[in-house]
Amino acid sequence: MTVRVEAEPFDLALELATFGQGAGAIVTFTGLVRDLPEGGLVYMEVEHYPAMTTQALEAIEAEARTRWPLSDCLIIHRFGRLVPGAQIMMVATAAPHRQAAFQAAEFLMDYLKSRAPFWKKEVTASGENWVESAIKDEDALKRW
Amino acid sequence: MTVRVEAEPFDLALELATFGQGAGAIVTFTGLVRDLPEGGLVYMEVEHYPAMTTQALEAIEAEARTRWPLSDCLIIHRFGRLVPGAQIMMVATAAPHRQAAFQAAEFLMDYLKSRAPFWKKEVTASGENWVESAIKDEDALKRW
Amino acid sequence: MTLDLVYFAWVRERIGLPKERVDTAAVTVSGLIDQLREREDRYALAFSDLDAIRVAVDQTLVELDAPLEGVREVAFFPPMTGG
Amino acid sequence: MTLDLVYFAWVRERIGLPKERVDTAAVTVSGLIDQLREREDRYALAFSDLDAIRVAVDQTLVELDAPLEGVREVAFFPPMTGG
Repeated sequence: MTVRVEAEPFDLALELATFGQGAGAIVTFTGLVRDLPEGGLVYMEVEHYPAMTTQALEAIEAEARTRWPLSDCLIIHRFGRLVPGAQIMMVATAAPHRQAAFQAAEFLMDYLKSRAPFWKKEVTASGENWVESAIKDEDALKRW
Repeated sequence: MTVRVEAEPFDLALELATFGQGAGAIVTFTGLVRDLPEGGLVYMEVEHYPAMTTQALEAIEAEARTRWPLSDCLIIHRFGRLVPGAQIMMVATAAPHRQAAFQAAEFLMDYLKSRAPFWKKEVTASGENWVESAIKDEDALKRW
Repeated sequence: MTLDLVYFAWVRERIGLPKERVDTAAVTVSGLIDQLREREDRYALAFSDLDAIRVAVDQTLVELDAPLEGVREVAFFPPMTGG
Repeated sequence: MTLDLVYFAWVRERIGLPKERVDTAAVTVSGLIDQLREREDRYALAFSDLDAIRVAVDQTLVELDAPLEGVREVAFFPPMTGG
């Protein structure tokens, strides 16, 4: 069970090499920086609240583990300047069966989207824009 | 968009190295051979129907692509003798947003569980047992 | 009509063959199964519970009442357990 | 009471500071926000729409009416956009 908040890129293969041994099902989610619909994204700046971030992610992970029989769980979230195509974050879940692994991964994503202290700013040649939270992201929590 | 049916192990890292470029969200599912609850699994034998398997998987993948805006999609399923801990299969989906990537991956899994021509036999020191399909696997199709 | 029959998993094991060629006058998959059942006990055993039998004609899943006209290959197997 | 205040994202940019220490007699987060709004326009701007403000006290998310007794650090920021 691991939570990491870091500036460096992560290596999904390396993270999974020893992940979830003995499990029947492993689900991973990787979030990547997309260019803007109109193009022109120079980079995305991910800011976080260092004193709070790790414990917030650990709380979300602990909640997932009370709900599903996870044999392993991993959350990595990056911060700093991330160019288009770069990894932003990943979660991985390991469970005996696919339903638990899928549901736990979706739960982790829904919660860290709206409950972990990260903020994203899009920087283009012509200016900056803080990404606004989506109402659907808040609504996504209601299903759990 | 790739479907592969093969005896050899796959390398998740290698498969993902060029997967889903330009997407915002990538989901992977990996299925692994678990030991029996009472232990003692020597190997699992995965049998398939070669003339049908690839086209059945391609049909499932094509259906997923009509339902979600997938920029990339991968299905690999192994056959033959697989020891405990070995990979059985994987799917990967790439989409602009996480909901589509998760739903498409779950859809692929639900359908290939009950609609792709694979059968599993568990072999122990004391005998053999064909894995029975679970009613819940058939029920899982009803949500789509 | 001559058909190629293929069997998988415990259907194959019960019948004792992975495939065979048969001549049949059956019009549907069900009729073909009735014909096979009458051949030998091993076929009767393999087809004793039709709820546990799945069928593909020319590599496409069909129901038991599917017609055989124009079909070349019929596959019989238990419910699939992929993934 | 002395509190450490920390600001993130556009709250930080509008106020122009990442953190500061304030003395307050406020009993709740809301009272503290009222006090800050009266200090300068940049605070009034940052806190002009409280629906867009989230608060953590001592690194735990709370509602705006949360009490400040025993609190050391209060963080103000927009709705989070992780993942």
